[in-house]
Amino acid sequence: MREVMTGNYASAYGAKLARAEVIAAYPITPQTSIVEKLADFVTTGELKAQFIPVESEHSAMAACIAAETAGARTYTATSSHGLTLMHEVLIWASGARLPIVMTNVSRAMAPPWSVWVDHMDSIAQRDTGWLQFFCQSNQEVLDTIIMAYKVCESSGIMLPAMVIMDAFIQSHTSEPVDLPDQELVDSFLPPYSPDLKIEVGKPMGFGSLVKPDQYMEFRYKAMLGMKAARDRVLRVEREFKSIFGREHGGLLERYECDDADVVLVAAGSVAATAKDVVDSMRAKGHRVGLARIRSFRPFPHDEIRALAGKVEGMAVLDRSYTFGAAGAMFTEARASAYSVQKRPVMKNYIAGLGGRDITPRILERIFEDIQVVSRRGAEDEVEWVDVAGLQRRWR
Amino acid sequence: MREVMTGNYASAYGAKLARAEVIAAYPITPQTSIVEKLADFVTTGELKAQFIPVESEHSAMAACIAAETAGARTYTATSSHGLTLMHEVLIWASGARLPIVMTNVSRAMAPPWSVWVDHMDSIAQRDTGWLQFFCQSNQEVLDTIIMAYKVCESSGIMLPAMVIMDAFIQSHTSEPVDLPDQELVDSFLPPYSPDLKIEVGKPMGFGSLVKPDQYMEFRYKAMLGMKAARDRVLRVEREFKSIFGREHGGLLERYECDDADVVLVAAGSVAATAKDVVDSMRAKGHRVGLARIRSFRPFPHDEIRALAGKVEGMAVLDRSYTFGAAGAMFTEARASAYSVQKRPVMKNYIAGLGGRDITPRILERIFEDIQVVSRRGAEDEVEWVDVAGLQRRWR
Amino acid sequence: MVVASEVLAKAAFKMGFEVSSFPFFGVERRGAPVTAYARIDEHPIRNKSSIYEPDYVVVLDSSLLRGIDILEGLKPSGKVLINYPAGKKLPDLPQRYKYFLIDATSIAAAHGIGSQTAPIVNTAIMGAFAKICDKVALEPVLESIREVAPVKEEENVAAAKEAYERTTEATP
Amino acid sequence: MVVASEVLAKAAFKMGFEVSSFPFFGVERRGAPVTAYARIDEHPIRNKSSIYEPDYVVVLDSSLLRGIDILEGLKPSGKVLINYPAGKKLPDLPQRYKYFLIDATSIAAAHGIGSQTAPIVNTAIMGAFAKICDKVALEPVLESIREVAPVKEEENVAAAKEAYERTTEATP
Amino acid sequence: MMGKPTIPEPEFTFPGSTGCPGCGANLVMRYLLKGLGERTILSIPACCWAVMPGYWPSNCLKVPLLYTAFEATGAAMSGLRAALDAKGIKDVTIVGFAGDGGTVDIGLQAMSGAAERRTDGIYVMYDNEAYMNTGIQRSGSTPWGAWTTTTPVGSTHGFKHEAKKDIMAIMQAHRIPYAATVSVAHPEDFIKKVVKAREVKGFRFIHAMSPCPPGWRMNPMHIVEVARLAVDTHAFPLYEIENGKVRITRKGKGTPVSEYLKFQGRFSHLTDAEIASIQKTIDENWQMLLAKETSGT
Amino acid sequence: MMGKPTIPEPEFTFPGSTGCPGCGANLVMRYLLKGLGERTILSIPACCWAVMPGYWPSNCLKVPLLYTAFEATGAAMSGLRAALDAKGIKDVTIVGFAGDGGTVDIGLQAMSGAAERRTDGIYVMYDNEAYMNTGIQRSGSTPWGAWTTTTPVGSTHGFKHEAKKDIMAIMQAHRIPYAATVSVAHPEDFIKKVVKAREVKGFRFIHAMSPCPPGWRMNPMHIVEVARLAVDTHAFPLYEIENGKVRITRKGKGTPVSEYLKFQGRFSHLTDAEIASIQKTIDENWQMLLAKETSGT
Amino acid sequence: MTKSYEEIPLTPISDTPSTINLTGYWRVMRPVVDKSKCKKCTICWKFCPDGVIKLVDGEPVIDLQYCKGCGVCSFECPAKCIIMVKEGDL
Amino acid sequence: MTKSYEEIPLTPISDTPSTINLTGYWRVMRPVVDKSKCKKCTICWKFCPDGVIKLVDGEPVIDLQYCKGCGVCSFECPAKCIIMVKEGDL
Ligand SMILES: Cc1ncc(C[n+]2csc(CCOP(=O)(O)OP(=O)(O)O)c2C)c(N)n1
Ligand SMILES: Cc1ncc(C[n+]2csc(CCOP(=O)(O)OP(=O)(O)O)c2C)c(N)n1
Ligand code: SF4
Ligand code: SF4
Ligand code: SF4
Ligand code: SF4
Ligand code: SF4
Ligand code: SF4
Ligand SMILES: [Mg+2]
Ligand SMILES: [Mg+2]
Repeated sequence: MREVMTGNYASAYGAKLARAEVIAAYPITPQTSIVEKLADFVTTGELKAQFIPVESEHSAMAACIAAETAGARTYTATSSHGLTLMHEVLIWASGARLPIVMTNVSRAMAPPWSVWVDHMDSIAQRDTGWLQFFCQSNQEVLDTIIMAYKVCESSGIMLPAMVIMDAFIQSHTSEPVDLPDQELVDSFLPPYSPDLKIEVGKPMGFGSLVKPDQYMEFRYKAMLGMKAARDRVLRVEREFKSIFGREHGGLLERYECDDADVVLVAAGSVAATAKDVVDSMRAKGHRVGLARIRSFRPFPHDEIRALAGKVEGMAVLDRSYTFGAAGAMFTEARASAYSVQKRPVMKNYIAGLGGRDITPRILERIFEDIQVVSRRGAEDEVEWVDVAGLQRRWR
Repeated sequence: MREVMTGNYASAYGAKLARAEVIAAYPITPQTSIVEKLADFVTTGELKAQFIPVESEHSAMAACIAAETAGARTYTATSSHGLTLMHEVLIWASGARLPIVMTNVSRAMAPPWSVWVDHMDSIAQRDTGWLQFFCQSNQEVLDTIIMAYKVCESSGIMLPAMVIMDAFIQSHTSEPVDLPDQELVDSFLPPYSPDLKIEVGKPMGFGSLVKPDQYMEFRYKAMLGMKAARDRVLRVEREFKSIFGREHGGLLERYECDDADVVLVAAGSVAATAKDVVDSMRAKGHRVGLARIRSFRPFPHDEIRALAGKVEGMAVLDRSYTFGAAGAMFTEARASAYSVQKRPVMKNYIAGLGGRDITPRILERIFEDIQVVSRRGAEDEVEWVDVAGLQRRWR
Repeated sequence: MVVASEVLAKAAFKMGFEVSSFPFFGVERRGAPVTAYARIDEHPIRNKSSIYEPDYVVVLDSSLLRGIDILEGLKPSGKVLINYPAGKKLPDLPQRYKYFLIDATSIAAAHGIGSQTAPIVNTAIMGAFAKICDKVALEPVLESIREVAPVKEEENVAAAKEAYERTTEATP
Repeated sequence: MVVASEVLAKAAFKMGFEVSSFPFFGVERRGAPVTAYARIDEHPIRNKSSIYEPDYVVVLDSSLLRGIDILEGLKPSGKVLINYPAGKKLPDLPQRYKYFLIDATSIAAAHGIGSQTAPIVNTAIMGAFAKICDKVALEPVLESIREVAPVKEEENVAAAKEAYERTTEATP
Repeated sequence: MMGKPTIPEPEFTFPGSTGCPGCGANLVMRYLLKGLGERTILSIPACCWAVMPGYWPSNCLKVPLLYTAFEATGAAMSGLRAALDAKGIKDVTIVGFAGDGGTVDIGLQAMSGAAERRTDGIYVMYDNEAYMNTGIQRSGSTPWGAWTTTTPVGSTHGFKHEAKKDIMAIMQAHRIPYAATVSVAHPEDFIKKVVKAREVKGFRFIHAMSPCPPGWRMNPMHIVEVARLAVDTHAFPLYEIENGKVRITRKGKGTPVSEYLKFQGRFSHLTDAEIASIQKTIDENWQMLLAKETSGT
Repeated sequence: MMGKPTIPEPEFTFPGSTGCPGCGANLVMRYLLKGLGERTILSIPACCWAVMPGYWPSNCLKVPLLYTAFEATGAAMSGLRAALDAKGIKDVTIVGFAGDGGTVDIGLQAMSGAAERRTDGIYVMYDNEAYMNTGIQRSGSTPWGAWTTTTPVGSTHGFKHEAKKDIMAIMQAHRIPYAATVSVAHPEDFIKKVVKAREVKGFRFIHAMSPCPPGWRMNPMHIVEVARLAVDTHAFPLYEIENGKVRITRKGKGTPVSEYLKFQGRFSHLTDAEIASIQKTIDENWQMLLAKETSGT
Repeated sequence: MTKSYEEIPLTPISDTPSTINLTGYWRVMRPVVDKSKCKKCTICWKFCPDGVIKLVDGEPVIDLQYCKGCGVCSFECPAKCIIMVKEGDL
Repeated sequence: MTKSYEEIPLTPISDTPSTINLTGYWRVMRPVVDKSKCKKCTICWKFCPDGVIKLVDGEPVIDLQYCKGCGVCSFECPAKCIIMVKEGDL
């Protein structure tokens, strides 16, 4: 059934359809309506789940970790300061190999205080061992939550996943979303049953101290899990499509990339807008394309590399900036394409921080710029877009 | 005066010589002796400072932020779980443009619980906007703390800095350290006096809410600060050398790189060991070199690029691993060298996680491997070193 | 405001359109002005940026006419719907647009929606909008109101109906 | 243990050597065995890895002889110093090394260092080590003990001196 | 009836705050600063009051203000105090000013730490009994029976089923030198306690009841009346604890609690039995407070 | 004198833990599990007890154990309980077992949250009065006058100058159904209280005094004696709080506190005047406890 | 109006009185004082959450640029001499 | 002995009794029970921090593989029949 709903509601429905058994969450703008909706589901009895009203996000994640260790499917949602407050225990969750699924409504970090979108919060978790999926539509949010459980709960993977959407632009935007039938979801996603869980009668200690002679092997196994996730994301999405008739593009969604001279690489809501821009520019005869990083973790290494072998210019748009380096998507895309024989010119565009709107016009100018630069070579590899006080006009 | 002391004591002396005015810290292995020594200094009156015995690392950083905003030079030290618990407020400190200096004794993250070295904790803070200096000797720890204040307190920079050393291998290793005279340090490092601080009579609000129409400009300014830090690190080190007669290699220390065919890129204590290996291999006629990433933030972008233009192979050793990507040093080094015309083969070696010892023998084998690979091309771009169960023997 | 755009989106969706509606909002404060946008199209809507060149502008609080330039970017063919006290003279506004007025505040108050000091005009105004908009009809708007209204469904529906009836064109 | 290696490093440093000493240690527990390393050289020491082929092995707790292979990696010319109860027979050990014994526990206890149940043998053993090591002499060891000992400086110094005197070579 | 103002006239806030019409927290700040005066530095975490000064560069306060992370108020107080101590500045009052959620939930630990290490400062918690800035979610300070968006009224259960955390008792257990409850309905008592607190050295705590029209689903014009009823019904008694000694500063009339509840939409779903149970709890708490006053602890 | 054991015989720990010789915390665990039995799940944050089971794969416990982050014990309890509830498992006791630092400092908030949301479980704090696992740093539970490595005895000031946090009073203020102090010197009383706590529903708290030879700078053989003296001198009174009612379970002899202090090197620097002041505080606290018992609150 | 990055401080430091926010626009109801009935008791002044009532010779003067129309003054006035009227009316 | 990554679980789950740690090696002093004086009161058993005393027919038997030699049993024994002797002596 198709219904108009916000990204936040889509998220709540995703958790409900996945039959999350334990939900622990703490409010933060703009995530609140996810939690409110879930509290509603639980109160009305529509969802049979334990709702833990924790006193902080650190505790939200810690409670999820404990519940998941005891074999319950868990869910939480947060944003920005909440996400970063979880940082320590995010690392915990992946080290403990727990397939927790969480929504992060990506929002800028303070100071300056801001409740609007940018990806710094999510990007700053790139080293925590979580899978990270950036979504572009509310439908994708819902579908990805369901798929994420299936991807992560596989015994070869057993890692947590973060489903990311943009503050307000997605969380509070209403658009039509197809709500799949519960029975279909149930057939797609079986109940969670881990090989080992904490339970009475089995006196095991979960998470012990390990000496230097053995620690590394545990990390190696986690690496294998994340590696296996690449394939599994694709396989699960194929299965999803066969049941629900939809797909969202695997690790790297390619839109009009086949014959493109230049492509824009981006993640999140801006990628949706960019599709319009690609269409309009193609209509004017420009061979442009969009490569949307859907899975930032695992990073679409091979896909970026393959694409880099075919195009002349890659404009990488980052909605965050890593001080002392560059945009993270840019850095990682460059690293992936490093060994490509004939590399494209790659340029980083930092845009849309703290909720600054990224308009079609801006995207068009980015395409125009990369077209020029891919011929001429980049002067400056990283350019900040639409900053007041700089010469260049973008709007 | 030269004295034998541990890295932790060198750190405490660094803070003392820099005349830190407020110290807020929470104990964690293997950082504790830093704090204990400082508590001692304060108790004996050797250091006039306010010592705040906070109840968590989150509060340690929050207290430093408040004290620094009020114009006090602050210091703290932590490790692993403590550092990651600070994550949210680390981002705060850089956004608030506060030149706090902190020592992080880099230690592996749980689970598995481990108190031994690896760099995951530090690397996971790479997006927080802090300067990050990896040290290889206790002397460097002490000197870098003093220099870090001078670098960061400059009005064009005003960003916090993390001075990093390896758990136990540095924190608890005793080696000779030259303790500079207080007067010399005072002449090098003037008292902290920020342009604006919170004070009675000036009713200003520090850290307000900023709308999307203005947020990005604040981030842009922080980027400029970090950019300016590149030069300033070098300038301050030159000045330091002119007074104290020592230097530590700028952003990227190059050891025997001038005519090297292959180089090892590494950070932390292992780089010191690697120098011995470079010497011994050179003695056997191998043209090998070491490039030590001393400043991971700002990343030595230009230096890596320049070096990449001259060598055939680069072995990047990461003492941490980013799941779903690769070692962070590797990723960033590749990104930096992307646009170099004739790129070297670059390969990532993941080694020494959770305190696993990286012996000279292992480093030698890495050199041998990169020599082979740089001729033949890398089969696998990332290789885990010394993992039990894998074919390859490294010891 | 947010509710109004949601009602609109749902109504258009019922009529077979693809829709997308979103608020520009931050920290919600009762009283403070907010903006919301809605897009209606035959094709799926992908553009997630704000709307700079609207076809319609709906003003829920006439005091805004004194402040911000509410007409910024409005297309030449654009229509403007204003919640305006009945009988009061319209201020100076550019002649090139079509203006429609509705005293949604009074209607909402009369139907007991919101409090006396702060009547909630969201639903009434959407009734009026159904009148002036080519893409949405009254029935789906009323249906959407029924779905969205947390309380007093029928009062809201009645208010929307009344507003639909009483919307009038005006020239400034 | 840690203290012992620190004393050693300081002493060697006083004699003009470059030094580096470090414990392998994690979570300290009184009683649990720990290992510490020290390097002494004419040149600055850069190697930060553990020592796998030592020149000397010092065993503070003779019960370890039953457990771990304490001689693993010891160079052919290596010397072994063991804190061993006076008069007790040495267990089977490979003949190729030189062994030295000292009853540091009794000496420490006699000088009232540590508690009766757990005498601290760090300083005594270093006195003994000064006897067998080519690189460090007794005086700098005593000086370092004075610097490092948190309490009972002179008792520690006396214990070290006595140990120096009473260290004897033994063949297993 | 014509009279002189019963509270100090100088204002330390500007008009133009972005608080809702009838925001009780606005009054709390007004009275607080009247009591403290200019030589005050505030530290405010995430909460309604972090927004109320307005978007940058707007500021409705006439004293310096440090915005801090949500959970960090206590730590920020310690940091500010330490910096002033380092500079030898002695005559400044450091104030942490936080909401109930930022105090009894996510900020409890930092506050407790500051109290334990005896940070010299005043911690003020304005209590609107929920997370309001994020749109009315339950906090540990939300009273039993209240509707919030995370304690919705539904079929399986509904409204909040846990008691309000007794933060005053928790702070009393910290053995701080001064703690007091204050109400916007009694500004004279409010300011008197603030002035008293200002003169004490060490960690001090002020618990300010702060009605919130949207959060409590009530007409803004009733906020003072509701605050008054909270005192009169003993739902929010006024008292202070000086060096452990409890003293009730206003006994209240013992009006039935239903009088207090009826103004507030958040309680409108309650049955008579539920209201009676609230009354019972309030009576018990009141007896306990009286007992504490008598026993002097 | 020959007799039957006065405490249950079954052991739920294996020998071979890596606790120091004479570790009081080892005894605390032994007694606790004797009282709780097998149908128990433990959650332990960073602390000595996170190390004592041994390096992987060693485990000295016969009940399941979840290691958690240092500050997260309360949250882990809630998570475990929620998972069991989701699975319909009812007869398992969830236990959070943490050190004093992990409870009164960095874990206070998570514990307070768990108490507020009435998580059904028992929180046990073993109190060795400092951060021992990291080598004897002060905690909020370190008593006034004690040496630790971060409260060294020096010229400008020295030893800890802040009072020990009264965590029992703090938990009482949380209005939990059951709280009790226990001591390794009184295993029968200890286990009786644990058994009682096990039968209560809701959040329960147990405060276990846990001598630590290296941290207290004392001879390991004296740990039980020292714990006994703590009770006898009223330095650590034994009592319980059931639904708010205080009941002292052992009055103690009122032995002078110096008897207790003298075994411990951490107090050896204290002057007679300082010891007298400790005595005074202890007497006051004891009087307060008696008053609480009398007034029933 | 977005300011150039050069014109702003390093971090958002707010130093402009909030009187730039004309919160009077928010008002739906407006308080009107019937001066003839006013007893000059200062109670309205005391309880105005936004502090927008000035006392001029003891008499309340409401700053309508900022008054948000909450009605507290009206409800609290013992003389019932402040009435709330709809904005736009009268 | 380092295990191959294939032989270990996903995360360190400890299921091996700690009896693999022969903590008896730590001992400096050893408790010796004078059975003749023992009253079988079980007090030593009760207070042994490491639980290494077994009661065999009511009589304490110390497992010296694990006893750490803390001396608590010795101090607490009301009959003073446990004496601590230096390891290696006797
Ligand atoms: C770590 C973190 N989690 C969540 C938030 C979101 N947040 C901001 S204000 C707020 C509510 C504050 O509630 P309270 O302290 O009661 O103050 P009030 O808003 O009610 O005035 C929340 C949940 C945040 N800023 N930081
Ligand atoms: C976030 C974080 N900070 C610090 C630590 C380091 N740490 C581990 S155990 C410990 C001391 C615990 O003290 P307590 O809770 O009293 O238990 P004890 O060790 O005394 O038994 C500390 C500080 C940590 N693991 N995590
Ligand atoms: S939500 Fe409540 S507390 Fe917040 S500003 Fe509005 S009235 Fe004040
Ligand atoms: S340090 Fe103390 S608490 Fe920790 S294991 Fe040793 S005796 Fe037990
Ligand atoms: S209506 Fe409200 S804001 Fe306006 S003057 Fe009266 S009390 Fe003040
Ligand atoms: S409250 Fe009423 S009577 Fe008193 S001063 Fe104000 S308007 Fe006049
Ligand atoms: S010495 Fe200690 S460990 Fe050994 S049996 Fe006696 S009490 Fe137990
Ligand atoms: S305590 Fe002494 S008397 Fe009692 S059983 Fe043990 S050894 Fe025998
Ligand atoms: Mg609140
Ligand atoms: Mg402790």
